Amino acid sequence: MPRETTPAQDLIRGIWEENPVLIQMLGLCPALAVTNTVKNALAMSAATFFVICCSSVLVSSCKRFIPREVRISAYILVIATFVTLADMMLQAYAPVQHKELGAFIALIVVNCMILGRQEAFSSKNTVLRSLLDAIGTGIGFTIALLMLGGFREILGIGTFFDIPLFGSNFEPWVVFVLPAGGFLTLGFIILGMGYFEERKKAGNAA
Amino acid sequence: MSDQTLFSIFFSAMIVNNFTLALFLGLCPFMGVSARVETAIRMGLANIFVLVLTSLSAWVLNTYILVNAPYLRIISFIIVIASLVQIVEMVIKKVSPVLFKQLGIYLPLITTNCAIFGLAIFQTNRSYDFLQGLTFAVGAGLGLTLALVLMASIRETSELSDIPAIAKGTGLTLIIAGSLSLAFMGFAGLL
Amino acid sequence: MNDKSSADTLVVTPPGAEPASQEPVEKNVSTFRLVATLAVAGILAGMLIAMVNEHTKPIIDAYRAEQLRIAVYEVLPGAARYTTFYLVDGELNPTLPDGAKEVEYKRVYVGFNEEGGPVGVAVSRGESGFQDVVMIILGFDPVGGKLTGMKVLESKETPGLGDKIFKDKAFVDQFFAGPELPLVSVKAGSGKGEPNEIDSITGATISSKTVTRIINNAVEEWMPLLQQGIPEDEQP
Amino acid sequence: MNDSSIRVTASPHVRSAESTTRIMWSVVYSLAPVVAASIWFFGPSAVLVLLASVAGCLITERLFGSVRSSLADGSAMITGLLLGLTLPPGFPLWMAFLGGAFGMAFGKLIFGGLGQNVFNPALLGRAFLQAAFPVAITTWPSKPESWWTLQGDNLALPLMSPVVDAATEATPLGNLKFGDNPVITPLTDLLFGTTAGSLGETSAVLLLLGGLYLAFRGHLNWHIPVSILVTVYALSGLFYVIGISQFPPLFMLFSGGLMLGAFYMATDMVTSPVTNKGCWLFGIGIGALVVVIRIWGGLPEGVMYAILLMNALVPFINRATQPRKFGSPPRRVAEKKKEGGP
Repeated sequence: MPRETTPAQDLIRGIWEENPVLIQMLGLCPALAVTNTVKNALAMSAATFFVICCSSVLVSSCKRFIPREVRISAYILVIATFVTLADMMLQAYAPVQHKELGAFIALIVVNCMILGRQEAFSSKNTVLRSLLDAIGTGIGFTIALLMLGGFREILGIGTFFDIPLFGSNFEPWVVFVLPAGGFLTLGFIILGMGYFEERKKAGNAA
Repeated sequence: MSDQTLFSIFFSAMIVNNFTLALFLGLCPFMGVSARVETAIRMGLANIFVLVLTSLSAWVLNTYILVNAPYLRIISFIIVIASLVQIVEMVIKKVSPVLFKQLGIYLPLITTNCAIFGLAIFQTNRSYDFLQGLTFAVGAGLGLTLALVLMASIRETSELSDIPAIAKGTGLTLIIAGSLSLAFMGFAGLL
Repeated sequence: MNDKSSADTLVVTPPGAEPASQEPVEKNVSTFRLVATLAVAGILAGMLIAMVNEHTKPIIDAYRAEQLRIAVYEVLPGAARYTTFYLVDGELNPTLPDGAKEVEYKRVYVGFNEEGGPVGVAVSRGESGFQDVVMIILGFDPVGGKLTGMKVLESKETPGLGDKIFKDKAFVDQFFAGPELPLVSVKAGSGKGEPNEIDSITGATISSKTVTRIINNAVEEWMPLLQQGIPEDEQP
Repeated sequence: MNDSSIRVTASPHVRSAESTTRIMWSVVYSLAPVVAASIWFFGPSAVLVLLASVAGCLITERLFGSVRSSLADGSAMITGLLLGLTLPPGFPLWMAFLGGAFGMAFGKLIFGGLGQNVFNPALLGRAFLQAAFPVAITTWPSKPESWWTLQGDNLALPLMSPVVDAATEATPLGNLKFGDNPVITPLTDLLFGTTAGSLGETSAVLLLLGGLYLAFRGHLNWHIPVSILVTVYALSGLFYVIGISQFPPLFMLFSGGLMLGAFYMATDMVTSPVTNKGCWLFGIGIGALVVVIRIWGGLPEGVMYAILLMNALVPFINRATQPRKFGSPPRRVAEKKKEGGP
């Protein structure tokens, strides 16, 4: 059995190198829709983290019993179950955040990132490695959301985690908490990353 | 039942709260399949079709089956949507092989398109009735198509421009999307 | 997007070496087994969800009821308790007909003071604002024709601008100062001191007008019914 | 030079006296009366706001523009001037600068510079400002007593709010739409610009003159402004006559940024359609959107959004109105053949 990656790589890969949002452009819907404040970004990340870890563990431990023909349906079923659980628990224990995130909690089901990890990794690997992979992907997702949420909240509201940063006279750039600001912020981040890539390439060539 | 008029539901879903540009639903095809106008139009039409079917099924589920178990909503919606897409795929394959060839690759993509699932959830949360749900689905579908086609035609023209290296691909697409979203803000309050 | 994600991933095992498909031909899996697997999975999932639901539902319901209670007391200052009346066949009724579903009936919350006299009526109503539906609960006194309070329950109005309809204390306080109905929305500072004027928020005229419009429409809808007499509370 | 008598050069071989630079500078000249009028009406504030937005555009172009783009062609100058003319006189300078920089960077340079952008950079910059600072950009200060006094909050520190307490006035459109005592501003005020409004949108006469000059020189496609103005007049006239709008058609034509938009923004050669048929579609679309947004929208003015939205449609319009190659069959027939028809 060819083993091309070490467990450590499983964990680290998803955090930056294959960051689900910033590199692979997966799970953009939640990444843009609920990141107008850091708090919302964190709540969304936590719910997604829970779903992806549980799904990966369950899928990798049950892969033996799932016939190939219905595997996608089975994964969706697993994911939907955990999303429902996350939804209910958030509603019960963090009702304010639940109200803020609204329907986008339910929409974790169709986050392609989660289904992608099940199909590409958990269905073929051991429980431990699938868990590591899920944790890595989850952390990568969280980092991306916090970057987006931080940028948008700091400029758009003038606060970070509800703590005012600039004093009362700051003029918030409302656009960044609006949908257009979501696209623009992610665009800025991607452009910034592209800029560093180019510099690195230029540096290597020289 | 919601108090909204059909016109305002339609207009809101299509323009003012455009699924893609304001709610970020259906971003995967928006980023992925929006390089050619023809493809974008077909993808949009396939989406409208599935959206309408989804709206119908979600209404049936909500009205007759999930009344006593609303907590099974997410799981039943996603199962119904997944099977629906599968059935549509099979039916189209049988009935019109030409259409199947044209739509073929897009249909499976639709299952994980957040717009479809989002429609079912929003329709439920806003307690739309049968007709309101249908209007919502058509409006949302046309809105998706509009966003896809605009994006595709802009990307097609930009193909020949000297885009700076750092902006090639996703960077430019996101900035265009942001600009479109800014422009669509002009419709705010038009309800 | 699917194909992209799988293509990006390192292939760890070739498909043939998977434990699940050690049989040479996968087509041997019977339809029965496919259906059975999904059915078992579905039943297990359903049971798990139902169990957690049993646990969380009371918490969620209690929270919702508490939120509603707080909102009703907030918009009906002076109320010691309130009773929910449902609109059944054009009449207000504290109970629903047998087998009727609660969500299908419009309702008002009538507030009573310590002595059992009616203080006012609270109703909730949603209409489209600048972005999406704005949901409001408002309290008013049908006899005096005055508003007693207003609270925004749901709104997606522009952050930093339209959301002042519930964040700007000066704007909200106007609704608790007992303005006369129907309300008129005027530009801040240009009012003539009439008792039914509400100063709108600078830069968020539409959102401000939405609030007054919703209140006026709600009052208009319920007033005729309530002027025939506010229902008395049977319980002490 | 080598001694060969035949020179090999790349096309084009026939050069007209027209060049981008020439056209651009004549646009700048045609704006001179409008700029002068805005300074006449609004005093030093107008100068400062215009300078700030021009500086935003020029500096961004210089810093991030590719080698080929240069400041000398005047296009960055025009973007800056046009953006400045759409801003209120009391606008904080740091915001005007930011708008110029945003419009230049993300409306133009990211598409590869001059000639390749999709959205009008000045308007994109303004749309960004409108979304970012909705209150500041709709605050129209009342005229100060002395011409020399600054209007409003030009000098607000970067990132800081302007003080909105200054006395304000509504624009004719805003007043008619949201005012407590809506009045239809008399036509003479609109024509000569004695109303509140953005720097460049108050005097309809001067804008018309500048536009006519450009059209006469052949630097703008007259199809576009004509189709916009005709559509606005006809549509708003219709709605006014059947009584569902309170805006008289002539008021619609001469108020707000319609003249500025129709002559200077919509006609931007890069972001308007190629064919005349396309231009008519484009103009009619802008006109219709202006009327719809002004009458039913959440904002008093819709010219900027109308043009941006139609900008987004231009690639599609160009596709749809592509003239067919001489001698080729009409498109329907061609498509049928492609699908393997008889």
